[in-house]
Amino acid sequence: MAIPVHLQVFDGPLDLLLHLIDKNKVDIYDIPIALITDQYMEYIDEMKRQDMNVMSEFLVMAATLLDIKCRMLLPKEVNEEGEEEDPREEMVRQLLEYKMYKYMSYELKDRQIDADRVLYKPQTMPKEIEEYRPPIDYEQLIGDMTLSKLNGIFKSMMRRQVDKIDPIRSSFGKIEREEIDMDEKTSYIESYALKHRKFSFRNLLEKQGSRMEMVITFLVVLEFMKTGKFYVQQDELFDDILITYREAA
Amino acid sequence: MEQKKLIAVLEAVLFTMGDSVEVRKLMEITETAKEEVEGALEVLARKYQAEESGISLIRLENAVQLCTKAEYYEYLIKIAKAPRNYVLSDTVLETLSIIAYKQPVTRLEIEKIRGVSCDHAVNKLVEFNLVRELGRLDAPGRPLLFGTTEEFLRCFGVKSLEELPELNTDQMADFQAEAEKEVQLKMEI
Amino acid sequence: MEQKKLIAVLEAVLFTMGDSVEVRKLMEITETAKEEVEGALEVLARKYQAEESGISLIRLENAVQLCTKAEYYEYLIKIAKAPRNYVLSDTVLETLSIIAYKQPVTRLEIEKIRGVSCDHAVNKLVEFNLVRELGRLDAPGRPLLFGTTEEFLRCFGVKSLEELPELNTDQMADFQAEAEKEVQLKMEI
Repeated sequence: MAIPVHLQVFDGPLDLLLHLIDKNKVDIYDIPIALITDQYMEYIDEMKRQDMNVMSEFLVMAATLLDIKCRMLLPKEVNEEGEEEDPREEMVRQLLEYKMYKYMSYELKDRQIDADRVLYKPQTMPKEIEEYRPPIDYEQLIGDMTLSKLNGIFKSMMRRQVDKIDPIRSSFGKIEREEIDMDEKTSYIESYALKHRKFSFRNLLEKQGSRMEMVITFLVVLEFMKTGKFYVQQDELFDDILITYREAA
Repeated sequence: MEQKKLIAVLEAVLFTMGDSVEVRKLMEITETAKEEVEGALEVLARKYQAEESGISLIRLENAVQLCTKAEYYEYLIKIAKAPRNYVLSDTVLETLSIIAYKQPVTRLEIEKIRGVSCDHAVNKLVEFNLVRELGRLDAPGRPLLFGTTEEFLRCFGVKSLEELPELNTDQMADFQAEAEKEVQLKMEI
Repeated sequence: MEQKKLIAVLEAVLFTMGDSVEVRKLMEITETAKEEVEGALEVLARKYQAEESGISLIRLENAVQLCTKAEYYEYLIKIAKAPRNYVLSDTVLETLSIIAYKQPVTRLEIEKIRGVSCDHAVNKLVEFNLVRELGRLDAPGRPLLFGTTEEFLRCFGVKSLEELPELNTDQMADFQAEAEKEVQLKMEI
């Protein structure tokens, strides 16, 4: 039975980074990138089983850390003003900003505890007055809104919803498994070769229905080349490939 | 408990309850004898009698309650009568347009389109009487269905919902076709 | 209107409404200039500061509201319903603090600072009525802008957004000094 290991949960990659910096008692402005990167990667390793959605954000940071680590090993880059650039600069800025808001959130928490001790009063309108239902000034409420403007709002919203869908990934559609029998394909190609003796690779591919079938055909041709059954020849780059069947081999 | 503190506690309790509170209950909360509570209530009542106070302490059998002095009702009436000058925020308008064109519609469907919670906007629209509950959808959780009101038709100068045609099925089909052309995918809008 | 009467009217209105009332509204119903209303509110606030008073006047941006004094919480809680206590996780609090200090702010900006998606946190905050949509940014995709609500001010005992605990350059310098003091390892890559 596997022993469940409880990892400390971090609120995103910056949170983890701050924790590591804090744990190692190092200066945020002078982060020992190599050390922190190693520890960071170690943590991610242990996290592997977690939700991939969460992981991706940690991985982006890992890539950034490794990039910085690489750049630290290279000669220092110099900017337009001739100053040496520290590859860590951008990350330090981001970390400090995050740290600031994290700190403010503790401050807010303290205030909330104090403010929670204050109570309010429900509305107690005398009965005589309660009967006056405040009228709504519709003319003012609607303003210069018209039906066609409302329609425009709806349209732009529907468009936004369409835009939100990632056009690349959503067009992948469903990946279906296609069953192609390798042996069947091999004997088919061999009989085709026997019949034609000398034939064009393109013609052979054109007879294949799906992309998967083409891939298999290509693999079979490669296999026959290796065993010497096929002799292939191409006169020019991107030209058609001529295949000759060699029985004796 | 010191009397000053006792008075303050009683005021805080009566204020936050709004309603009447039994003297016995006040004794319990403050762990104080009846005479002391009664004494403190008297001081409190006298304090409110001052001209510059708008509230007063009234006695009801064995209970006490804070209430507004009747002479200031006219100002409360002014507040109650004042037409509320609200405007429809972007958020509320967007929600209204979804309800208008997709009714009957549930909160969940609205949230799917807008990508954010819509409770506040829907409540506002119901309060403005532009939107009303139409019943419940026969689905798990029996969610409420919303639609527009007669007031909505009046406000937008529409005679009936059929007159809202522009963006019904045709337009939706257009969007869908457009979207499909763009991203080559089938989508349910 | 005589100041004593004005004070009484304001007290009566604030007491009755329970909720926050805008100063502008108070000026309207009393037909009084801003300075006079503000002056009367100040007198009222001072009156409540007295030891024997259990309530106090708080400011929320351009509105005022009556509430109980925090020191009587123990007594009140024996009888009154506990105030809505939002339990905000660290994630949600961090998101809230970013919204509070950077408003109006889009989700994308929040995500850039936190390095993680913030949809869930923002939705929770909108649900708690601590954050609201302020409109849309005039940029591609017209992203929603978020800001804090009056409930936020109440919930965190802040009078106005300007009163938020400041985080200035000094504090940043402190962070730095702190960090430097802690450095025990000097490591070369």
